[in-house]
Amino acid sequence: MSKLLLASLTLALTSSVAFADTIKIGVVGPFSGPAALQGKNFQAGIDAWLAINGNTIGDDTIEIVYRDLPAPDPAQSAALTQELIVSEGVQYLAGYYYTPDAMAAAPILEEGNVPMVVFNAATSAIVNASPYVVRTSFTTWQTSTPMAAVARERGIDKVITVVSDYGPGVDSEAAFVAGFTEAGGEIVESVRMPMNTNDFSPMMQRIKDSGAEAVFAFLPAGPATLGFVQAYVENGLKDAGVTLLAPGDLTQEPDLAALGDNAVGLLTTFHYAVSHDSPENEVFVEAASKAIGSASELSFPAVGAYDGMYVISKMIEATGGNQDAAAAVEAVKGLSWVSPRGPVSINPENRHLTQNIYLREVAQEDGQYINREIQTFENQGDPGWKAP
Amino acid sequence: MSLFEVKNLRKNFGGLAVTDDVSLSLQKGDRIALIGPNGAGKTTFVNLVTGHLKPLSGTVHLDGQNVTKASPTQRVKQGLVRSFQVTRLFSEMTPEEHVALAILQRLGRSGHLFTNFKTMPEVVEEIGSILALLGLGGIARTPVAEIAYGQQRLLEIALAMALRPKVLLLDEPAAGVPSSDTVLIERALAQLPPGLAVLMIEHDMDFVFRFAQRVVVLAAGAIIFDGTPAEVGKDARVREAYLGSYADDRSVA
Amino acid sequence: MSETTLNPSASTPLWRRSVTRDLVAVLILAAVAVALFFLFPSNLALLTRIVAMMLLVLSLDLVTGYSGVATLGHATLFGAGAYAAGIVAAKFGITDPLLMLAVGALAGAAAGAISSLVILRGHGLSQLVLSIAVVSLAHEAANKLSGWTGGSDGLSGISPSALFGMFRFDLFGRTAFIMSVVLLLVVFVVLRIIVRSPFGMLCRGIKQDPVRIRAMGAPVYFTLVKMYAIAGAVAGLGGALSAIATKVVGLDSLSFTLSAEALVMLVLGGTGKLFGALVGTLVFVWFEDRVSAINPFHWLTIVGCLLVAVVLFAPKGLTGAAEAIWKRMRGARS
Amino acid sequence: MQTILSIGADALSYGMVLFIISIGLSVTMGLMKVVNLAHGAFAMIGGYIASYATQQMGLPFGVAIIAAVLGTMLVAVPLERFLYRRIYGAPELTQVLMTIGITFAIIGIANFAMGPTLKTIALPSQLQGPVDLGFRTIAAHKLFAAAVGVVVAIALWFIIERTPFGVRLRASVDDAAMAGALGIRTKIIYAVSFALAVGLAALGGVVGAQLLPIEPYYALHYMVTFLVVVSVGGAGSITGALVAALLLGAVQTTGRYLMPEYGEFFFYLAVIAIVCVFPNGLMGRSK
Repeated sequence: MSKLLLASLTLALTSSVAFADTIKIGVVGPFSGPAALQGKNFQAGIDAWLAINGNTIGDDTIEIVYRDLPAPDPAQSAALTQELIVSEGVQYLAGYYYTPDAMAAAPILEEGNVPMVVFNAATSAIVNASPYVVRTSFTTWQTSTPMAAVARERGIDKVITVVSDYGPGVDSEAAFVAGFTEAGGEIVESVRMPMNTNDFSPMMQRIKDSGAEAVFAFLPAGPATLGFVQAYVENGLKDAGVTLLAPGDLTQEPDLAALGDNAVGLLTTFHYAVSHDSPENEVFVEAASKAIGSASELSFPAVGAYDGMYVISKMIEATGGNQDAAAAVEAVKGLSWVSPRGPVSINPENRHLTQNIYLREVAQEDGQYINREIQTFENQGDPGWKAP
Repeated sequence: MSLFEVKNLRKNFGGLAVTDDVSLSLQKGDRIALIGPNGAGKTTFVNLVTGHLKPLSGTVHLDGQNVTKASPTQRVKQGLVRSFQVTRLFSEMTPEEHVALAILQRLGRSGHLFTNFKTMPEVVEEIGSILALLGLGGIARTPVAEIAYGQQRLLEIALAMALRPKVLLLDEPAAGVPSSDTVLIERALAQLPPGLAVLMIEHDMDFVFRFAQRVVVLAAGAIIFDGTPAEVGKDARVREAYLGSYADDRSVA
Repeated sequence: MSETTLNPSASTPLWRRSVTRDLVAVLILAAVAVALFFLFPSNLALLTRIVAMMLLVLSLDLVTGYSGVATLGHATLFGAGAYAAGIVAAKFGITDPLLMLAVGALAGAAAGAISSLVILRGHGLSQLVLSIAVVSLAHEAANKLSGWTGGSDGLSGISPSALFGMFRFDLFGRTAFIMSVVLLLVVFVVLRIIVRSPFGMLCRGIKQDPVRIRAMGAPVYFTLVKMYAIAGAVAGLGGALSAIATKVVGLDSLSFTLSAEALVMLVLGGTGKLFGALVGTLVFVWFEDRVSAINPFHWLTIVGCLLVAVVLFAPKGLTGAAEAIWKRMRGARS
Repeated sequence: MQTILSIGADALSYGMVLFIISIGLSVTMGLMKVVNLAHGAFAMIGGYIASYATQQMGLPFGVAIIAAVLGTMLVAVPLERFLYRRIYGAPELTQVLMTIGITFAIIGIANFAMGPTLKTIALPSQLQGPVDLGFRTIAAHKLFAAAVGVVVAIALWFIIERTPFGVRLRASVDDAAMAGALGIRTKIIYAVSFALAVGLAALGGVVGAQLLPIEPYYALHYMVTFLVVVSVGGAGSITGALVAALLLGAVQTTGRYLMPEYGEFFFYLAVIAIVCVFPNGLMGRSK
């Protein structure tokens, strides 16, 4: 025990004084636990950026300090964040996969004089928690809203919504319902499913009974999507012509192999597809695939991390390596660049990305399942954000 | 009015009558032995009158009050206390703590949160005197798991005494004790307050003869004999009940 | 027959001896806390989180270690305290930290008493399952009532005011840590008194043989409900402390996972001993934190192996093993 | 009517899946008196083996099932010999600590060895796609799971009640010392029953993988489900586990259809109600 304490103490001391012109970036994410894949993608995005751009900005060297937060746990998030600021002396905070974890870190930023770049957490209100929060991912509102237009364009009048019963699911439902009814469609029913649902057959029965022409679904990326898509096919909904519409969480690339043929033809809206056709993305995918080890594990959090690193590098340039959170955040407001996902810019009002949202169709190409982009909704802001 | 009165108690398990119209009364100071062959329903009888089982019909009166519907704990509070055939003690606690718990319970202090019996002189004194009376003073602070079985049986009696009952039901107090140590149990029982009414279930007939003024015999759930120890051996029905079940039992003449 | 151990005049020193022991225990804890404060000035948030967990594990020790109730749902009480303190602060503007602690304790006590009515209906395995059902229901309810609790996004907007109007909850977490240590010491002393009180003895008796307790005329069910309420207050304090220090309350504070972790920490430290709860929590959380910082990708395997090793080599927990070693050393010397 | 039949079919098939993955745990908990929280971990190992066999090695599904069952048993033998044997008869809390530790370790290793992504088991074409029941279609693999469940229930009942091994097992469990005195080698009996339970876990993991997909946290995600089914049914009772699985499957399926928002409430309230009325489980022997 005492040895352990001693070891960590020496670690803490040496790391805070030894490198004077090193700028540390603390990254908090799920590197173990059920969402370890997303944490790996954070790391892949960061490593890809470092591999392409090098780890120096001006005369400053960047050093990444990882902290593991396997599940939503605000108390642990606050402890890790505080430790990163106080003991590791990080100048920038980044990562944060789950909303409550980002919320718990936000109150410390101002006093710590540290900006936070959110790589994933997708609830609109996070940017309101502190003026030092910048987000390079997406919000559930942002990715769900365009689907309403897609549905109307395809002549769908009646839709049933089926979402996982938690924050993002509720956001997604609200976004779609708002967009769809405004466009003149009818929501015949809105169903929320418990998070740990594993047999979706009764849900499919309900969808059938509702008489809807399409179903709008939100499930978090991961194990449940498999059962959902399978049940959709096995219960004959696909054959009956009931269209399945969903934000891209349902068909994230690493899950596609498991979903298999059942998923082919599914329509999803999202901010990024690994198969996006652009020179920027080609460079990114090559570097990130190398970083993560296997291209099939690459997913959307990687691009959030990659763009996040770009934003942090701009912050470091603007402040000349000095710790000045206010100036750093001010410098990137309105910043625009071409990301692997397409052209993006930071909305100065809410420090969130304005970006393209793509309609994609799951397809098979060279033996691989991909999300093929078939339509673009340009320059989408966050419709879910309300000024505080 | 008797101190303790059981009237027409009945209980069936399945279709079998395990307690069949039993009536029994105890007066202050009585020393009664309840005997009967294995399976006669003695322990069931104790469980019925102490409220651990619900009777089919019949009443139980304690000190003039009808307690037939009362819970086991209410009966204890009103002065009806039992001991167990197989020792039931708290293996990690000491005899001192056992007796303390019983005394505190009697005094209505067992729910107190911010006191300690060691700061109550009267309780400490009573613990000391009870344990001394039963010869357990030397092991007062030894966990029960580490003391001899005979001493555990004595502690059962100590607990009963600490509750200061009016009526005490002893379920084979000497069961499992080596015969050389039975004398210790007997000596302890002799220390019970004279006004207390005691009903003892026991197999050892020598013990019964020395202890009881009156013997009640239970067979197949019904009372078949109620009289003095001297008469019991001569009763034809008792002989039949015992010989029928275990013919070679040495204790019944 | 010896009269020496049990005459009334000897009882006063005995009682004094236990007070002395309490004082020593408190001094040791305080010394450890002060040492940690100066050794790890930058890890105070983690240490505060450990103290909050300690309150949860102490509370679990009261019902499991002292009263023999098997539960995998103890986070219900912790979460009740955390959400109650968080809601009064975020929605009703009651931001005084001491008031928040009081609210947390009350809510925890109420949750304890209510949940015990269900959990005490079972024994052994069925009790475990009932406790899991209770914590799952509480978790679902908190998820459903997102208007009050923030649902899965967590309850944010908690900004506790300065302690006594003077000490702000700062970035370094000094105020939160000192407050939590003082709270822990107070709770620890009170619990030491309670577990030795007649009531505490009654609970230990119930753990070993409820039938005998009934035969003494003491109520088993009511006693356990009361113990649950006390345990609830302790866990509720832990929850409120966590809400004050973190400023966000998440659904994890009301989860099966947290309940199971608390049980693991308790068994690791040793059940039925207040020190066991403290040691188990400190060692487990610290170990987890260090291992996951050194290798965030594979620490779970290492933690798993630690647990197996504890069962094999220290089946009575760390404090049980320490006691055994201490006894053997004393035995060897004499 | 159509709807009721349809929900009934879903409930039945879901209940059978629950049964087939929980029954092994009922053996360990009821007959061997070990609270084995690592049961799900063994089911997961079975799933991984079957997935590897069908996807990577291209073996047929039937071979994969056998490989999964035998392979998982092989993993379990040393665990039984060196770890589980130490906790037979230990207090519940000790068993909980040890088996949670084993679960953690297995999860960590699975994450390292197989990666964090979902793994699927390739089904033969006969088990893919829907089967027409007349009033509705149902997935063929669900019917298969139900059929396997029935076979397992009958086989297990036969082994425990009708074979010499079953007699010895029950004797060892009731009174190990006496069984030992009668010449029964209780250590071997325990090892064999443990292997049997683990084999059942692996079988359940494979057959149920379409509903409970294989990924590293499988072992933790469904731990509660298994525990609940076994204790509601009564540990050690085959019929009990069957009835509990079907009942809980029905409650959950109906709840999900009628009021999905409150589906979990129904489930846990049903559990509380059943356990309060039957503290030893529906078919459990009272202690």
